[in-house]
Amino acid sequence: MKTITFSQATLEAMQEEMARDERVFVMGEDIARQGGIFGQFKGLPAQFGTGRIMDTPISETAIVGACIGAALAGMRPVADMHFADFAGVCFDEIYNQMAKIYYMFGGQKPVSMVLRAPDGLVNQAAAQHSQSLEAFFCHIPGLKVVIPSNPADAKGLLKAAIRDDNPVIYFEHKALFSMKGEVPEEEYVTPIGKAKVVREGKDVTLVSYSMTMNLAVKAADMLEKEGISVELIDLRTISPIDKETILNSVAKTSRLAIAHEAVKQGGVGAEISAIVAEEAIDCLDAPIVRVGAPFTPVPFARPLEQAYRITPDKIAAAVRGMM
Amino acid sequence: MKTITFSQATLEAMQEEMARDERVFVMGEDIARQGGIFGQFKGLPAQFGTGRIMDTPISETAIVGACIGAALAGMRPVADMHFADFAGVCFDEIYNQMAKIYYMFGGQKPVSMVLRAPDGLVNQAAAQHSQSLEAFFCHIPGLKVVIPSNPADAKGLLKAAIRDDNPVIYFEHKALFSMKGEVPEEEYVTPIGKAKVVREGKDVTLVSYSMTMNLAVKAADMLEKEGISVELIDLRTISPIDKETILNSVAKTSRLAIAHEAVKQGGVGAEISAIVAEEAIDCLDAPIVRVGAPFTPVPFARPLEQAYRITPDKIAAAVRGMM
Amino acid sequence: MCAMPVRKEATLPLARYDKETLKFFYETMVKIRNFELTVEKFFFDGEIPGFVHLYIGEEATATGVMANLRKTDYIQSTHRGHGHTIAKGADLKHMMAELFGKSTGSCKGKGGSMHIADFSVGMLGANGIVGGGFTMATGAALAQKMQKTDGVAVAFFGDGASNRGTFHEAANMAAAWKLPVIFLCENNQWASTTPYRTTTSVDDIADRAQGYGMPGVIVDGNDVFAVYEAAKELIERARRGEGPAILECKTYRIKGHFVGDPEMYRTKEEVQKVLEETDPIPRFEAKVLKAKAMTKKELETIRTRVEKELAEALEFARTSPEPEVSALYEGLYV
Amino acid sequence: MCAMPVRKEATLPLARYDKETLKFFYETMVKIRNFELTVEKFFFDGEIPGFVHLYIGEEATATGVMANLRKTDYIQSTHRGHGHTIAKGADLKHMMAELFGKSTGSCKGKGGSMHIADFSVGMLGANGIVGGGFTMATGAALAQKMQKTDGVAVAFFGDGASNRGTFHEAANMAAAWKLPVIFLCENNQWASTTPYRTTTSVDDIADRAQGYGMPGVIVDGNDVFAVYEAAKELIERARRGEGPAILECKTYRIKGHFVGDPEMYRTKEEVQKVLEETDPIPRFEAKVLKAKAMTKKELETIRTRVEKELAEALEFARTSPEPEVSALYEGLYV
Ligand SMILES: Cc1ncc(C[n+]2csc(CCOP(=O)(O)OP(=O)(O)O)c2C)c(N)n1
Ligand SMILES: Cc1ncc(C[n+]2csc(CCOP(=O)(O)OP(=O)(O)O)c2C)c(N)n1
Ligand SMILES: [Mg+2]
Ligand SMILES: [Mg+2]
Repeated sequence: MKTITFSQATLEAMQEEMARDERVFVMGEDIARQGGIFGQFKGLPAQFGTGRIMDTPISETAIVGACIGAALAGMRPVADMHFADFAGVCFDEIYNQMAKIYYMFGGQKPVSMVLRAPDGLVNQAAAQHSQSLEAFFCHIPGLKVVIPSNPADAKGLLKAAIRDDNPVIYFEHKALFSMKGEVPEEEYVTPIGKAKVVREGKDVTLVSYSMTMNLAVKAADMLEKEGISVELIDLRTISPIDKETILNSVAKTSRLAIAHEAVKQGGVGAEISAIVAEEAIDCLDAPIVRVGAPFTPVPFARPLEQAYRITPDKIAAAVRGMM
Repeated sequence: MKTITFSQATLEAMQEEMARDERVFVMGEDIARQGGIFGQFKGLPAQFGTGRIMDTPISETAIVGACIGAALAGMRPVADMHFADFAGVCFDEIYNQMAKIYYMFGGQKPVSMVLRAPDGLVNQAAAQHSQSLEAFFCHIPGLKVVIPSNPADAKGLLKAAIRDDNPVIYFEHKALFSMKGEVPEEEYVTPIGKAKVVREGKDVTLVSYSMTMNLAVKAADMLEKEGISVELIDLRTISPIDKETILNSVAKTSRLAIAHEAVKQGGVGAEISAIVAEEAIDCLDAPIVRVGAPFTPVPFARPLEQAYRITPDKIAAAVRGMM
Repeated sequence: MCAMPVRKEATLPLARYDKETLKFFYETMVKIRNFELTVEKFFFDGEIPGFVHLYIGEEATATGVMANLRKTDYIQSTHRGHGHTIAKGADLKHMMAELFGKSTGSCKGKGGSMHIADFSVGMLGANGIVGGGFTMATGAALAQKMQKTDGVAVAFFGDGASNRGTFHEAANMAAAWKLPVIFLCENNQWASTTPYRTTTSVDDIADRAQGYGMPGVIVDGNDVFAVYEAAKELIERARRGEGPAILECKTYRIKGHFVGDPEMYRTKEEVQKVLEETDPIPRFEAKVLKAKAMTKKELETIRTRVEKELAEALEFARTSPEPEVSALYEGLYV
Repeated sequence: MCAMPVRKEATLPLARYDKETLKFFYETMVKIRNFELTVEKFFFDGEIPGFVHLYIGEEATATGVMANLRKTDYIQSTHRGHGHTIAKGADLKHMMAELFGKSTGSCKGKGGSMHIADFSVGMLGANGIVGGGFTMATGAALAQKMQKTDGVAVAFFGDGASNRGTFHEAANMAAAWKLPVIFLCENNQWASTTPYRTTTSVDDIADRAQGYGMPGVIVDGNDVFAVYEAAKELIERARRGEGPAILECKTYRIKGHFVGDPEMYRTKEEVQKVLEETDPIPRFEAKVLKAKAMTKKELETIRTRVEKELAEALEFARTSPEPEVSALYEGLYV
């Protein structure tokens, strides 16, 4: 094991996959000259050339559309969205083309590409640079959606995403890039579609992902001290959803809470809740509780952004309320 | 009461509101010369001039963006999306501008506009012309989302949407345009944010909206004959959600099913289910069941499209399974 | 830099065309025409469902362009995609079966007319989203450049589609990166119910080429020779690595926007007049016969062959089975 | 139609400028400059959070344009919006308070620098989405046309933003409908870390005007007189109902893309050289003093007034309260 940042972990994934497969290339805004706004592409142009790490025009529809076309013509593109918030600019390309081409054309050729989307709250970036939009993508058949919470998964899931023949949306929380964590020395991939039981527990299942997973861990620590034993699940992939891991856990704990940074209404938590309410309601000894952002755009001012944020306290309070 | 089609009902709403308020105008593709692909704008150009019913270029980002700008400059625009499927083209305008401007700018001016979006399955129109995408919009703070199931609500909700100072997304199912129904002679609006108990019942609450609501009625008829008494709720507005009506009903029936045409994963049904699992789980005597489309794009071939569709049989079977 | 878009006519003497090319022109145009007429009939008979947009009257454009392409070149088509698909060399049987929604269709019945595609001949798909193809063609061209082939990609688009933002983003990217992509405008005067000049701010779409520093060329899109020659020049230029271009083919949409269109926005007479004056097929026949470049007999042989092929395709489509319901759940992921 | 974009210089003799206009020029440019320097300082001090993009070096553009606008005209700004907001006449106190995230800010602290807006002076908002403003400005212009005013709307945009599809859709719609909107390009040579010519396929953004049949004009964006005169002509033309235009102002982004940008993509020397050669404020001073159009004293009086106003704004911002947490839940719907 070695200890590296989340940003470095994604960088290693890119290096290894680009070295392994010369069809892999990246396009995005301000990634070559600068190395990416979070350093996540640093050094790649020197290693692979600006022919494979390409600075694009400010043209998100062309970035995604061109990646789809390049994939159909035999390449394995990685598109960088710069900020996940900009996905709306190319949303037609994402759900009407990228996601549908394989099925709609009867399986002639998959769209083997990855869309990297740095998301989430950081540094009071306000309404248009702070969003967690992953729920949109979970409602789109044909996409796979992964969303790591730590450096090890960041590397393993990015490698898996690049190798996957299907289009994969890779969310990477902006506040995670500087997070350090242990990453195996040897080569590995993290399987897409498999959640991870991060900590076993018996009183309540707490499901989360991305940045919020780390807050959930803190909440679980707090609860543990109060005698509440929390089983922690990191979804890692949010489409397709690993129902089995969730249902197994709920069968054991009889309680379910879900926490994410996105607004609660229509969030991924709703789907997880609905799956359990549909398939395992008899197991439940308490309401299913969701912790998500209030239903507003992300406000700029510090106290408002603070109040908007999910915190370990909020998660812990929600779980406490279920006992 | 008079009996008119859904299409005529929307036409009356437009006529009345355009006559009442000269700031109201419409822009969209092929609406003036042709009267709209479902006849929903027929006669309006003659009555109000092509200065207020405007055929646009094929430029959905400009249509929605220009409507936002016009609203900020004091008009009350109605944008026609032609097919809801195209909303991806202007999705950034929808969630980063239209939905956020009022909040993000501290309430300086609301974006008083309506986006009309004909959606749903009709005539084997296939993957890119058949979608039900309403769930996306329910996850966007700042929008109101209405979705009538019959001519009377179509008229009343469209009038309410045009009068509402907030941005409203108005989904109108393509297969409903030719549906006939009773509509009051006198002037009325249907309040946004209020669901309707369409039929009282005691064994199970069945929540639906749009086209599927009509299938739910048929399913309820079938179930009634089998001795299952169904309380039917037509949501009509899907954001903000009328929790109260749903929770009151579930408190009475102890069972909840939700049916919609959109894919089940991440659909509006998930949110309804999650609300009840969170706030009223103790009332429940059965799992919460969702009926929604399989997780695939809409296929073209008749037998596949048939299998894809929600039907009264499917809804009834789902409800039967809960008893 | 300010370059007027160039108007080009066919200048190559007919004698310089080899027989294979002339045969390809005629066979392809007749194949498209007859295919479309068959589709129209079976749509009205209720056997072909969905949204269907016919290419009748525009055959010279797809044909003249595609005569310059290899199987390994790519095209991105539009909602009006049958002509492109046929001209690119797709098998009629699987095409027709697709339109009928049969399991033997090129998309296994999942796509239909608006989503016809045949990757085996480099036809990367029709599109229900107007303007959806620009950026994908640009990406296919980028791939070819990265793969160091001299392949090209062609993005077909209508006059109406030229107002989508995707046009702009793709054109700029292609020009900035000198990608081998041709933006092929089929200006058929109409975008659905809208005469294109009412919503498009320039007389010629090719005017827009200047805004990207690429050549813009205008031809009579109903003259297969003119299309062929202009496309040849621009495609060869692209193959040499000299970058993208816009080729605008002026043509006319003879049929309604979609099959079943009541066409209340124009008169039958207007259309009839255009057809009589510009129909690319009689024009071709007259020209080659006059120049004695082909004989009546040769033309007839081709027509007979096309009819046979089409009859077989129709038979194949009609007798093929519909997909099993299980197919609904298959093929979402690899 | 093929019209080269026109390059224009300032031609009006200084004597033809009234004193009020000259004062507006100087006061506005100095106000922007000092405001930005203050913001930079308080960002580094940790009092101003978020993403902040400075307008330093580009003052002449906003100033020259806005001198032609009325309070009732609209502008759509960019992520680099302070200069536009100040020049359009916004109150510095509420602006500064917004940047500090205070409840007294023009957006009640909910927007911040990237979402500064002041509808009371027709400033319809900065935008975190590059290219987000084109279509909204077009809509504001449409409204003015429908309301039969002779008002205009100006969409500010960067060289980088010119490659967004929204530019194309808005330009075409505005031209097709002859709307009173000016597309105002601030070509400051850089789009974040990218020299604009590497991702933009033309030398001059104004070249793109031809593709919409509208005038395209290029001026030295660091010469407030040149900007003023060119903008005047195009804005008056728009007021007369003659339609939209593109005005490209060549300028330079003196500071990093955002405050805190390490600027590894260019040298300090390069920037210093440009600043010395083009800084619009000393250029203005030299010109008016030489022509004796203004006195040193007058300039000094203005600078003093600006400093006072700014000091007050700063004091107001710093002493204003942060929003109450309850404000989070307010103001989503009317
Ligand atoms: C993004 C999008 N907007 C609108 C439509 C509806 N639509 C389908 S075809 C068409 C007209 C297209 O005109 P043009 O590009 O000239 O092609 P043509 O039909 O003339 O071949 C329209 C508006 C669509 N399918 N996609
Ligand atoms: C749609 C979108 N894409 C990308 C970005 C990230 N971004 C912010 S500013 C910028 C560069 C803008 O360059 P330009 O338009 O020239 O304006 P300038 O910063 O030079 O004033 C980029 C890429 C964004 N905010 N929005
Ligand atoms: Mg057309
Ligand atoms: Mg710039």
